[in-house]
Amino acid sequence: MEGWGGIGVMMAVAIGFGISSVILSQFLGPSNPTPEKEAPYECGVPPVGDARERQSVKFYLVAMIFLLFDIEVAFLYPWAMALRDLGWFGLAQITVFILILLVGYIYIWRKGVLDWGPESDPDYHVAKVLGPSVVKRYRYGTGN
Amino acid sequence: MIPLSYYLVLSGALFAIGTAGVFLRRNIITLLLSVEIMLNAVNLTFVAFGRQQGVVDGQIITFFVMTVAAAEAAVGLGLVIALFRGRESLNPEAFTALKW
Amino acid sequence: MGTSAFDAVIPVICVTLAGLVVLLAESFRKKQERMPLGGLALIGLIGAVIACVLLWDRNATSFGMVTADNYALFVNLIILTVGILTVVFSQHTVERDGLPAGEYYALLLFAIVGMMLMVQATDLLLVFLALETMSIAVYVLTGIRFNDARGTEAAFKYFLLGAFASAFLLYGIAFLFGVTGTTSLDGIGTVVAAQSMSGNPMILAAIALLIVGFGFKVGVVPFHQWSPDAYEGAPALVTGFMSTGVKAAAMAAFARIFLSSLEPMITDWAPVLWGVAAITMILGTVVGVAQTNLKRMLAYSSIAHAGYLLVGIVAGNEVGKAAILFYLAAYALTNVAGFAIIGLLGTKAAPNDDLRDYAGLWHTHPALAGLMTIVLLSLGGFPPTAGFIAKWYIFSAAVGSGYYWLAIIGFLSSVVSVFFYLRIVVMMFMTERDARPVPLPVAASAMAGLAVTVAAILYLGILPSRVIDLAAASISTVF
Amino acid sequence: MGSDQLLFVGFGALALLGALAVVAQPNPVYSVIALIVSFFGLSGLYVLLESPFVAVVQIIIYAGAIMVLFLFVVMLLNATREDGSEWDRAHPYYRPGPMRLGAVLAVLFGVQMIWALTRTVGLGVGVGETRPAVESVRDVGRVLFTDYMFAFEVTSILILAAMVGAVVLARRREE
Repeated sequence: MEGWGGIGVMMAVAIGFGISSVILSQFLGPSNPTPEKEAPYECGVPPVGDARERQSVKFYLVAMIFLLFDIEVAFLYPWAMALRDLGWFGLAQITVFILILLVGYIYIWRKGVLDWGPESDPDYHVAKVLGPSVVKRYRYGTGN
Repeated sequence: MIPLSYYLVLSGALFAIGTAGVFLRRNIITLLLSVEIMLNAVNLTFVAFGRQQGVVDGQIITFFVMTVAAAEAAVGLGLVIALFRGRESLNPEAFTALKW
Repeated sequence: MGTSAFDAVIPVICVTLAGLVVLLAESFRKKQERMPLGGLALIGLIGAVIACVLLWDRNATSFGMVTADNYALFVNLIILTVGILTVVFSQHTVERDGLPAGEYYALLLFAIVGMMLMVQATDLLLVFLALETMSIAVYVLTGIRFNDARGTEAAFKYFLLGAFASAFLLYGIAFLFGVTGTTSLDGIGTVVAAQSMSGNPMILAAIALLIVGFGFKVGVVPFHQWSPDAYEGAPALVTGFMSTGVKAAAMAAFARIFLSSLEPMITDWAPVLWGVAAITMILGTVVGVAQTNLKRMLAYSSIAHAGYLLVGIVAGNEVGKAAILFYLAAYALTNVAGFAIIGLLGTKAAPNDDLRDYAGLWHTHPALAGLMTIVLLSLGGFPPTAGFIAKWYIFSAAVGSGYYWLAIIGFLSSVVSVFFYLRIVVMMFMTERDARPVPLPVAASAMAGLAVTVAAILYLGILPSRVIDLAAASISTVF
Repeated sequence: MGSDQLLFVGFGALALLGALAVVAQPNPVYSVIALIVSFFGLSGLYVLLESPFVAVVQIIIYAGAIMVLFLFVVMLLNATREDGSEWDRAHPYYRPGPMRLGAVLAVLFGVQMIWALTRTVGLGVGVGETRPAVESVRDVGRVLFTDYMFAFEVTSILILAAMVGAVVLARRREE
C-alpha cells in the first residue's frame, strides 16, 4: 500500500484542477454571447450539416485493433518484469504469442483495414460517378 | 482490515445490477455494458479470494477475464454495427424478424 | 513416437496451424482468385484425427492443464468428424452463397480448437478460455452472411445470451476458486472429497452458477431461448456445426466437471439436474411439435436431445457414462447430416426451410429424401438407427440407477417426438407440390459425405457394440 | 473507522453508483462514462487488495480501450438517445417472457448470494490478515508464464478469432 499516496495526491490535483477551472470560468469570465460565438468552431469555416453525423466504420475497426493489440502489450509487462527468471523459455512463449497475433496483423493489413486514403474507400469511386448524396444514402443502407 | 465478506457482497451486488441490466434495459449498448459489469463483479471476487489466500492466481485469472471481455466487446460491437446496417433502431424490440 | 511435454496438445496444434495457414492464404489471396481453402482445413483436421488415434491409451498430459485421456480423445474424434463433415458440405455452399471463404474456414477451425481444448482441459480457467474461443468464433459464423438481417439478429441474440451465460459460469468458477483455492479440476476434486462440503453454501452457489452457465451453452430449459433463434438465423451448415460441436464440447466438459470433481456432491446436484432434464425433454418435444419451420423444429429437437443427455449425467452409473459418449456420437452424426440436407436445399434468397418446402421432395431429389428419412428416423429413435440404440442405453442407465420416472418421461417424449419426424417423412413421400421447384444442383462431394454419414448412422444402429465398448472403455479411464 | 474502511466505502460506493447509473439512465453515452467511473472505483478496490497490477491493467484495458471502443460505436451509430424510451418506464413484469424470467432470476440471485454469504464461516476474517500479499508484477509474470503458460497461448487464438470476427462483421460490402 505504500507509494500510492503520491498517486492519490496527483489524481486529486488533476480532478480538482479540471473541475475548478470549469467552475471558475463560469464566474470569472465575461459572458455576452452572439450567434457567431455560439456556433461550433470549425477552424473558421462555417459548419455544414449536423455535427452528429454518423462516423465511418473505419473508426470502429481502428479502435478494435487498438484494443486487441493493447491486450497483447499488456501481456508484455509481466513478461518483461519476469524476463530474467523465465529465460529462453519465456522468450519462446512470447514469440509464439506474438507470431499468432502477427497472422492477425497481416490479415488486417491485407484486408485494407489500415488504409485511410480516400481511394481505399469503395465509396470514393462511386461518389466520383454518382455524386456524394447517393453514397450517403447507401452507406448505411442495404445497398451494395 | 476489511472482512472478505464485504468484498463478496459488493461484487454480488454489482453482479446483480449487471444481471438486472441485461434483462430490464432495451438499449443494445447498455445490454453490452451490463455484461461488462457482470464480468467486473467476477473479477473483484477473484482478486478478493486470491488476496485472502495470499496467492497470485486471482490476479492472473482476472487478467485473462479482461482479455475475454475485450474480445467479447470487439465481436459484440461488430455485431451491433452489422445489425445497424439495415436498421435505424437501437431498441431490440424493433428486431422482430425472429421471435425472442 | 517418443513422449514429450507437448503430446496432449498435438491434435489442437494441427487444427490451429491449419487455421493460421487458411488465414494467411486468405490474406494473400487476390480478389476473384480461388483457393482450395477447404482442402487446407481438411488437411489440418485429418492430421488431428491421426494424432488423436496415435494418442489413444497413452493418457498424455501437457502443461498441467491439458489431458489427452481416452474420454477427451473420444469426444475430440466426434468433434473432428463434425468438423470434417461440415467442411466437406461447405465446399459447394460457401461459394454458392458468397460467404467469405477464408474467414469462414478459419473461424470454423478456431471454433474446433476451442471445442477440443474445452474437452481436454483439466483446469477451469482453461475450460473458460476454450469456451470463449469456441463461442466467439461461432457467434461470428452465425452472422457471417453479409446483409442478412435474420442471421445478424440471431448472432446478436446468441452473443448476448452467451456472454451473459459465460459471466455466470465464471462466477461459479470464482466461488470454486474461493472455496478450494485452486481452479484445477483435480485440486477441486481433492478438496471437495476430503472435506464434507455438503451443505457449504458457497459451493452450492458455485454448483448452481455452473449449471446455469453450462445450461445456456448446452441449451437446456429454462436456458434454451437463444437456440431456436440462433439455429434458424444461422446458415444451415453452421447450425449443423454448432448444434453438434458446441453441444458435444459443452456436454463433455459439463460431464467431466460434475462427474469427477463434483461427484462427491452428487446428492446435491442430481435432483436439480433431474428436474432440468425432465422439463427439457417435455418442453423440447411439446414445443417442437408446434413448429412449422424445419430448422426451428430441429432446434427444439436438439433441446430435447440435450435433455436425454442430461439423463445420462444424472444416472451417473457406468452404463450412463458410456451412454453419454455413444449418444453424443449418434446425435452428432445425425444432426450434422440433417442440417447439411437443409443447407444443400436452401439458398440465402430462398432458405426452403419451411416444412411445406419439403412436400414432394421425393420427386425432385429422391436421394436426398431417402437420406433425410433415415436421419429423421434416427432423431426419433427408430430401430435400426443410431438414435434408437443411443436412447435405449440412456434409458436403461436411468432405470439402472433407479430413476424410473425420468426413463418414463424420456420414453413418452420420444414417442411424441416421433410424430413430428414422421410428419416430415410423410410430406416428403406422399404429397405433391403444385408448382414443382427447379431442383438445385447438389455437389457430388457433399452427396458422398452425406452417404457416408448416413451409412455410419446405420452402422451404429445395427452393430453398436464395438463403439459402445470403446465408449465404456474410454470413460472408465477418467471417472 | 480506519482509513482502510473509509477508502473501501469510498471506492465501493463509486463502483456501485457508477454501475447503477449505467443501468438506470437512458443515454448510452452517459452509461459508458458512468461505467468508466465505476471502473475507477474497482481499480481503487484492487489497490486496497494490494493487487497493483490488476488495478493498472483495469484502467489501461477497460477504461482506456474497451470503453473507448464502446464510445466509438455509440458515436458511429449516433445512438445518443434510447429508442422506445417508454419501455424504460414500463414495469419489468410486463415484458415478454425472458424478461420476466430474468427479473425473477436477478432477485433470486441476490437472495441466494445473501443466504450463501451469511451462512459461510470464515468470511468475517479481514482480507490479508492471515497471509502476505503477492504484490510485485514480477511475481505475476513468473506465475503467468509458468503455471498459466498454456492458457496464455490459448488467449492469442481467442484474440485472433475476435479480430477476424470483428473485421468480417464490420466490413461494409462483399468484394
